Amino acid sequence: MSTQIPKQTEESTETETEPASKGDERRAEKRRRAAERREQRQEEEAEKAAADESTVELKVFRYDPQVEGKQEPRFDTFHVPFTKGMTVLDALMYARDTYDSSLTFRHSCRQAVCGSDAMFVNGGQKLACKTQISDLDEPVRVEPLPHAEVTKDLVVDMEHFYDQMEAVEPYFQTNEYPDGELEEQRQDRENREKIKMSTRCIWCGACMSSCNIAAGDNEYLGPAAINKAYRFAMDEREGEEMKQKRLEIIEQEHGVWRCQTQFSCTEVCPKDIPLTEHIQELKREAVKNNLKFW
Amino acid sequence: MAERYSSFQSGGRMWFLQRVTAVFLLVVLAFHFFLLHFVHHADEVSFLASSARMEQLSYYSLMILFLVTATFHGVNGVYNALVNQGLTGTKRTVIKWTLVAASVVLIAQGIRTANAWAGIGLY
Amino acid sequence: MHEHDVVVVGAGGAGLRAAIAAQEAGADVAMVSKLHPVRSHTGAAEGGINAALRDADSWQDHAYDTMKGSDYLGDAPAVEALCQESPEEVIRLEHWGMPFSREDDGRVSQRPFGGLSFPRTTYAGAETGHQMLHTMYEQVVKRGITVYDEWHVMDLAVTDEDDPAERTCHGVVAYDIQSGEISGFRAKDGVILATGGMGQVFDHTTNAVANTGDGVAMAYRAGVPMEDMEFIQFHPTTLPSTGVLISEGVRGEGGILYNEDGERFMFEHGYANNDGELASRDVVSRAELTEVNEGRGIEDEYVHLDMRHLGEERILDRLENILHLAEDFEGADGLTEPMPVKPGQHYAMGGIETNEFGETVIDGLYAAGECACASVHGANRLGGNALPELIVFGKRAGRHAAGEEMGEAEVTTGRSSDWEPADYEFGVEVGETDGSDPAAADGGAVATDAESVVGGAVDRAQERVDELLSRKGRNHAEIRSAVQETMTANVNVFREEGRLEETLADLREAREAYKDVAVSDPSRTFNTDLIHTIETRNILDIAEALTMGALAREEFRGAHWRKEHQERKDEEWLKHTLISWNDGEPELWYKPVVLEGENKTYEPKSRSY
Amino acid sequence: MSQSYNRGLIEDFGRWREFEAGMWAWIFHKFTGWVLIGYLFTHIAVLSTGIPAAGAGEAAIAAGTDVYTQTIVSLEGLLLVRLLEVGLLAVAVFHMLNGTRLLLTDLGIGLDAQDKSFYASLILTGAITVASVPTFIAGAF
Ligand SMILES: Cc1cc2nc3c(=O)[nH]c(=O)nc-3n(C[C@H](O)[C@H](O)[C@H](O)COP(=O)(O)OP(=O)(O)OC[C@H]3O[C@@H](n4cnc5c(N)ncnc54)[C@H](O)[C@@H]3O)c2cc1C
Ligand code: HEM
Ligand code: SF4
Ligand code: F3S
Ligand code: FES
Repeated sequence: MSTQIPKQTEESTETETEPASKGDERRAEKRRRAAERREQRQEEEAEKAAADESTVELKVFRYDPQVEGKQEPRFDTFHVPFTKGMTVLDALMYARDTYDSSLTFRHSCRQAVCGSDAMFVNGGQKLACKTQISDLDEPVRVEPLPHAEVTKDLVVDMEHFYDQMEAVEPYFQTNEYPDGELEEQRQDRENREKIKMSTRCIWCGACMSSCNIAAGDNEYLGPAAINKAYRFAMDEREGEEMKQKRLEIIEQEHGVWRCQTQFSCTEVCPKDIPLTEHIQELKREAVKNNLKFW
Repeated sequence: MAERYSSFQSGGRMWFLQRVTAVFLLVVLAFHFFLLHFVHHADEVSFLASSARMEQLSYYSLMILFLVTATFHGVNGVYNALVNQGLTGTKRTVIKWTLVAASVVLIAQGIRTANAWAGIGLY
Repeated sequence: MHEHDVVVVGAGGAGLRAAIAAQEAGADVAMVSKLHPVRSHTGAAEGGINAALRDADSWQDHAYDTMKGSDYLGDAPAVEALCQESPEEVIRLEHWGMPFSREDDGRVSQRPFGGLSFPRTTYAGAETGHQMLHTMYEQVVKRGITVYDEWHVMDLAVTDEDDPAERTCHGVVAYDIQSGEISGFRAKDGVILATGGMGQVFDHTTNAVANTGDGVAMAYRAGVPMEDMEFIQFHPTTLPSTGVLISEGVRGEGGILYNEDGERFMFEHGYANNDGELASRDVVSRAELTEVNEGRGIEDEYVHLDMRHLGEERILDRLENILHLAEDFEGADGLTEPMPVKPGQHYAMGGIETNEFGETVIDGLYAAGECACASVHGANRLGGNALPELIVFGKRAGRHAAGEEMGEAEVTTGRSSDWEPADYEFGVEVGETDGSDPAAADGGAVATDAESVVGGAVDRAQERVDELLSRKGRNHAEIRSAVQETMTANVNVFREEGRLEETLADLREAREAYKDVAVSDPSRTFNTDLIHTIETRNILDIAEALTMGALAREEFRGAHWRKEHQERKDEEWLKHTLISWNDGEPELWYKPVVLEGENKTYEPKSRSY
Repeated sequence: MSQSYNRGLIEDFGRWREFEAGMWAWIFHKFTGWVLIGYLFTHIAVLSTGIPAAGAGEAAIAAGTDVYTQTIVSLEGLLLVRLLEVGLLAVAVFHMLNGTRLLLTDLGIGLDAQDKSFYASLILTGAITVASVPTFIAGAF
């Protein structure tokens, strides 16, 4: 019968029926304390509100090619009540759900893994869900990613970015599998450590948007795609032959040589991937490789 | 071997040469500045002094090399910058050859000047 | 109209695996997903993938653990398939280049996880799902499988025979978010639903904003029964302010839970004397809430999860991203202070009723992944068992849909011989309020030949969208949050009859309100207002089915706790709850659990840890 | 990548305010590089006066009245030229220092300190320039 832990069941029923139980007393006491805290907080908040600090001013870029009045880009201002721990995404969602349901932006995971919500916040490429309002100067200016076509409001067309990502053959390739069906390939820890950071990319496009070279040369692979190539080129499971091929890919006309070490990509990457370092390492690998033939 | 060579593109080679010339220039440009502004002051320049230096073969060849590398480095740098800003197609080809021509003129003129000082008849 | 052999709806782990499998079996496959594949919530999974890879381990042990974890509500053929095929699928991922964490000898690492008798959870740092999702998407790119991304599937194109078991699914209707265009997707061999979780039914959840259970709701309305909807897993360690998950890996590596008095309550208050923090999730979640309810919680809300004693090196090596999460989303530094955690909605054990090949009762309609219920998780899912489910059942559904011969299924779907009607009276009216509103309704199709079934579905979807866009009315957001609030308040970890009934009444009210819903953004371009409005309807249907199940099941099993019924009642309740939509008049019924597996018959035992 | 729709404010030069160290370094390096190559052309042009000078005869050269010497001396006599030369020095020094920074970057050295090394290049350039002003100006008055 009982698969449950008797103690817990007993106690929880007890607390409901016998108000004088120890747990209940403590709870009541804590409620009181919590209530006091809340009161205090409310007072503080009221004070703040009086000082006009409890709301955040958001200036959000608006544009819609189809809706009259929005065809000419403009900035809308929203005042959002500030709560502790509020992120730019929270503020945007609040503004959308409370003031203007046509406010459009991509978002999904709210935890910096889906890469949907890279935006230009106060002049920097940021993931909205990972950017605390309290770290920003007001008014908070939110714009779509620069150097990308705006679809609507904060949504940009990511197709080009995806094309670049897919141009580097972003999939594992090797001919050297272990014999057994159920045998994994061996990889030493060091090698896995080496590629670790490069595997963290969430395709948010922040890096690409921040890079002036990518802005000027539309065909430049861009930091994210080069990083993707790095992830495979440095993975020793792929073997030497493949590495050769990978280097050829990144060495193309619009590949690594385009990078001018601006470091903006590294600066903005929300996953802290050392992009410039990876690009530079690939350049060196390529030169080393070529020196063999020169 | 032809196929193997396809594994590198001039992009990589030019990039590399830009760095190699930079290293060379770093030393020589420092030397050049030091010599002509600190050891000999700017207001003391004269044809005689220039020509005295140029008559030494080592100095002469260093300067020619300096000229060639600086021209390559500078012109290649300019070309790269333009290409990075999205210069393509015919425009690109035209600019490329214009730059090459300018480089040739610059180097030729530089050599003639050096020859004039060094007392070599070719100028 | 687009035409393909197999149409996969959803591009998370399950969808990607299904597409690859179907393509390898020779089908022309298209994936239709409202998010770009790499944005799917599979990417959020942190902890790992269970697979019996080592000699000292066996799939039989894994199956036993899974059954025990499920509180004997898993169906043995599905559970055994999961455990038997998980190892080869994990190795396949490795062969596809997935960057697993490694041992000194270069083999993939495994770690202990709650409820497992062997450390068999393979992982890639604390970002296993991210690596798995990207690895599989890479394979999709490699194979050149067609992906329609940012296409929101609105409805299934199903024939309208009276008996769902006689219906056929011919495709889906999707709305191109980018252009506002509605298109039919004809699927010659099958439609595979892989739309993931339904966390948005609650307001404190680890799930993504996009996890609105669309596939579940679509299949439900098309006539597929919903199975075991009441079983919702609440994860014991989520950050209080956002619901962001702190992986079980932290406890797997040795993290400890403390209450306000600094007591290690899992032991000191006897919740799980053997396994402590590593007890099954439902046990730990209830333990935490009991601590809070009894006044030993911090700020009356949460408890502490401490990993400082693991040492900086180990934390950085294995749990680095936990540090980032705690800091970015809660402002806590896991290296120097304990992290605040509380239970949050995490996973839906129930969903679209399928057999062990992913087939639903409707011909040509499959489901795999979190939206499906095969059922492998029964009343409670073990950590690290969902990711293998994606790859095992994704593959199976893909192959089956592409026409591969896979034998006779042992798990039945629909009302086969041993179903049992329920005589539960809900105090509140449930189901469709009034089918006349084209914006709110989306009933069955009227044709039988494939072309016109899809065409008809497209027309209805178009009508619905036009109506939503053109009329005036209220915004969906308030309705959505009303649903989320009542669900979180009443259908949470602790459930009581009265409050469940209240919830049904609240949901009824929300349904009424939804009849006036309208979209205020008139744009055809990226109209998220419209998409969210459509999703809200799905949330409503699911919330209702879930609450109905919770009311009906008068026992305490796995994740489902009932105040009035404090024990597991095996004589009466070793059966699945099913809810059929019946064109707007939901009906509850039951079918028995299959405990006889190929390996053995699983005898219900007490589930103590 | 948007070529078709110009977002004004966001993509124009107004963005300089938001640039970080690496971007400034890139811009300065570009600018100084162009100045240097420009100077190289003018420099050779000026020096070319040595060619007619060489043809003009020993005497003029010995007396320092040849075209070349005259040109240089008169140019060096101008304060403006002296000031431009200081500017050139600054430009060259920055390009050299930042060039060194870039070369190290290419070797994978000091990537984490890329912003600091840029600031260091700036400061050093300033220091060297200021320190050499007396030498450069000497004799101009
Ligand atoms: C934070 C977190 C951590 C977890 N950790 C683990 C773990 O460590 N181990 C483990 O085994 N499990 C874990 N799980 C559970 C597991 O990750 C999920 O159950 C699983 O990823 C679900 O995968 P899926 O493919 O079914 O759905 P998802 O990955 O959610 O994908 C759903 C797909 O469907 C698409 N979609 C949805 N609706 C529509 C529509 N209407 N039209 C078109 N497309 C649609 C979406 O775009 C998306 O592509 C975790 C879950 C969470 C939330
Ligand atoms: C003294 C040592 C020098 C060093 C160390 C140096 C270093 C460099 C380096 C590393 C680059 C490449 C930048 C890149 O591609 O990312 C570069 C570019 C350049 N250099 Fe130099 N350089 C030096 C001298 C010169 C000289 C003397 C000239 C002029 C003739 C010059 C003109 C240029 C130009 C025009 C560029 C291209 C700038 C651009 O990107 O627009 N450099 N330099
Ligand atoms: S490299 Fe970083 S910034 Fe670029 S797309 Fe990936 S995660 Fe985003
Ligand atoms: S910003 Fe661009 S120039 Fe290189 S270092 Fe990053 S890719
Ligand atoms: S919402 Fe997913 S990355 Fe921000």
